[in-house]
Amino acid sequence: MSLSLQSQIESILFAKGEAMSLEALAEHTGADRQALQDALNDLEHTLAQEGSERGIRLVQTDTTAELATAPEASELIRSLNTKELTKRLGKAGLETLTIVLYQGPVSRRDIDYIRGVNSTSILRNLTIRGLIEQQESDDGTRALVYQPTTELLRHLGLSRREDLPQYNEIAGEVEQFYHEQNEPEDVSGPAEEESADVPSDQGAGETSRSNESTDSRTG
Amino acid sequence: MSLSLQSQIESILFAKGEAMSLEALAEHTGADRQALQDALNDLEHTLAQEGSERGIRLVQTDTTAELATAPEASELIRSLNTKELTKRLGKAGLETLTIVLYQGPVSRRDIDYIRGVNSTSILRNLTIRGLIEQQESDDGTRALVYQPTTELLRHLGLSRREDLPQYNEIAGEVEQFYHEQNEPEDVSGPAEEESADVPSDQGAGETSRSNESTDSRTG
Amino acid sequence: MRDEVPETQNEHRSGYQVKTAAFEGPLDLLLSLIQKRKLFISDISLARVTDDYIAHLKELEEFPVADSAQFILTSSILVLIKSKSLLPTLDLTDEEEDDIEELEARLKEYQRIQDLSGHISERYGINTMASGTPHLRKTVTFSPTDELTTDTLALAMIAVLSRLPKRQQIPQTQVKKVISLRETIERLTERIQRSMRGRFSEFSGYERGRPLSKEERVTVVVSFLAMLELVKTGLVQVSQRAHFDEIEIEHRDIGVPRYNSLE
Repeated sequence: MSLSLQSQIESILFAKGEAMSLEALAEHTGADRQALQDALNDLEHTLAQEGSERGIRLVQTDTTAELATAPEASELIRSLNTKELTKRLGKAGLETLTIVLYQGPVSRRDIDYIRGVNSTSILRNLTIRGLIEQQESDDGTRALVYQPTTELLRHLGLSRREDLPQYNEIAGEVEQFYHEQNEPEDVSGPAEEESADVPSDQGAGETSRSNESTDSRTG
Repeated sequence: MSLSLQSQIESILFAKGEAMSLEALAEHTGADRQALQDALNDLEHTLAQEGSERGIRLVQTDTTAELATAPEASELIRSLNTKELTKRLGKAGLETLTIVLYQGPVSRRDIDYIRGVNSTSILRNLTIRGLIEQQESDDGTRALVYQPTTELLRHLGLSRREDLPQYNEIAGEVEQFYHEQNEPEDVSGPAEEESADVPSDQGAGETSRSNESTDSRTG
Repeated sequence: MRDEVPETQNEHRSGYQVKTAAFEGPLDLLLSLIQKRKLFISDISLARVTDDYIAHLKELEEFPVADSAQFILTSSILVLIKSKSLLPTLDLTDEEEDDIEELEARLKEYQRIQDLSGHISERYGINTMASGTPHLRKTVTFSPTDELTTDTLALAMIAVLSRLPKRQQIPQTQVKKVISLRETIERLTERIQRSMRGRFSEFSGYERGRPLSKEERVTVVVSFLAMLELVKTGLVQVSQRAHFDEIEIEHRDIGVPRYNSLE
């Protein structure tokens, strides 16, 4: 067997037929994380090379990767009628996805703060639709944060969220906005405490539900 | 759209995921048979080019074409298959399985709704492992629903699922959850355009809040 | 700085209407009010849309209570801004200044998200990239693991149940009591009409110098809003001898000076 790492990844992702975690990819290929990431980037470029664009593309998030048809083929694929139609987004969904895409990983608290309303139910809805997913923050706090999924990127016709317009210009400024806020206001009212809400997490963990009182910041 | 014919074919075969007749390919791409055959041969060469072999290959017969994993990857795919069958179910797998046990027959939509996340991939794995099976609902809707397999029940030493621990309490609690969600005043607040995702809700459609313009000024 | 007040009033007279569309929250509402007037986000534009905002507030009784609390809290900051624009010499505490700055910053950020969301709605579902199909083993093989015991499964089910979203339990009556603007206006009107004269402190519970709890603060703010509302509709006239002095409220029949009379 003499397939390059990027071709091995291509085989695995093709066989899997859905998004796969980078963790599982590393495990199956035996590659370390850096080599894996390099190979993924190579694969992405190979498939999207200008002038010889392939019919399939790689879609990546920070934690998962998936193969999908090329965005240029969307019309053609639609005529196949094999894939379900994209469901419409409401205003709340659109805003929330925008925040998760441009600023994720982001906590519900931060999303609430930006939108000025409780986002619990819209986040749940988008999670059920597979457009975003919740995971533990890797910054050591184990806080729960939301991330875009490859499914969301596929609906947008993007290989990675960095390809979104204004992405790079925005990313830096946002940090600043959060850091200026000493203490994000919790607009959530009595909703679930985040810590219990990770269904995909393997650890058991007690569900604690504390009623946070609405933090009223009157003028 | 400016994909080459060979890339268009690649897209279609990838999305379809199974062998396709050359006839159907010609129809979807609008290419004549000779052009189609040339493009298929080009695609085959692109994918198998010596020195830069890809992870997927084109497999052709006289009348059909199909994408498949590269033969060099067969070892890799075999171990992937084994892993899928032997890896631990984990929290997400156990939770999904348990919902099927306690609530089955139950649709994916309902499972997603109860868990608050998308369960497509987990359901697929549980099915391959022979723990659950999909069938048409016998309530006349022909909707697809999941049931525990008899092997699973036997493995758990259950002659009927009512023997599951706390069966009645748990079933009752889930019932109540559905009931509450379907009352008009639910937890969702004003984010109603997403309400199409409530399992028992059949109509899609946007709920418009029609508080008409009110000139509220007295006087 | 231009004089904002007369223009605001003109718009009242011309019957400026605010649509109660499905606003996502106070920031959404505020932003749309500002954009409707083609203004930039600033303390000046906020002062100008305060009245429109308050018109909405009156319909809050029909909103879900969880959100209405947020609408009210934002209104209290708007009232500060409005008061400051009416009484330029009014001293705001550092905390109040911070609240105003924060509201502006949040609005700007929210506006940016709304702008960016244009990129998303433009693309979403247009050039969709289709997913593949699993090509792994398709034959079913019964493959249990040692996790499969009825006890483990029952525990998993309990974990699922504990995460089901619960109905929001908000002490509705309490929140409503504190924040009902309409009620406060009625109370005020009645009281003033009865006595022809009143003091702000009498119905708001406000005493200068005494620290207020958050709930009391909302009451004071709502009372102040209600008073402004009555001034605006010409029902009362208010006067204040010096800054921070008691505000005297007087019932009157014909509308002459309006906001200006606050000073």
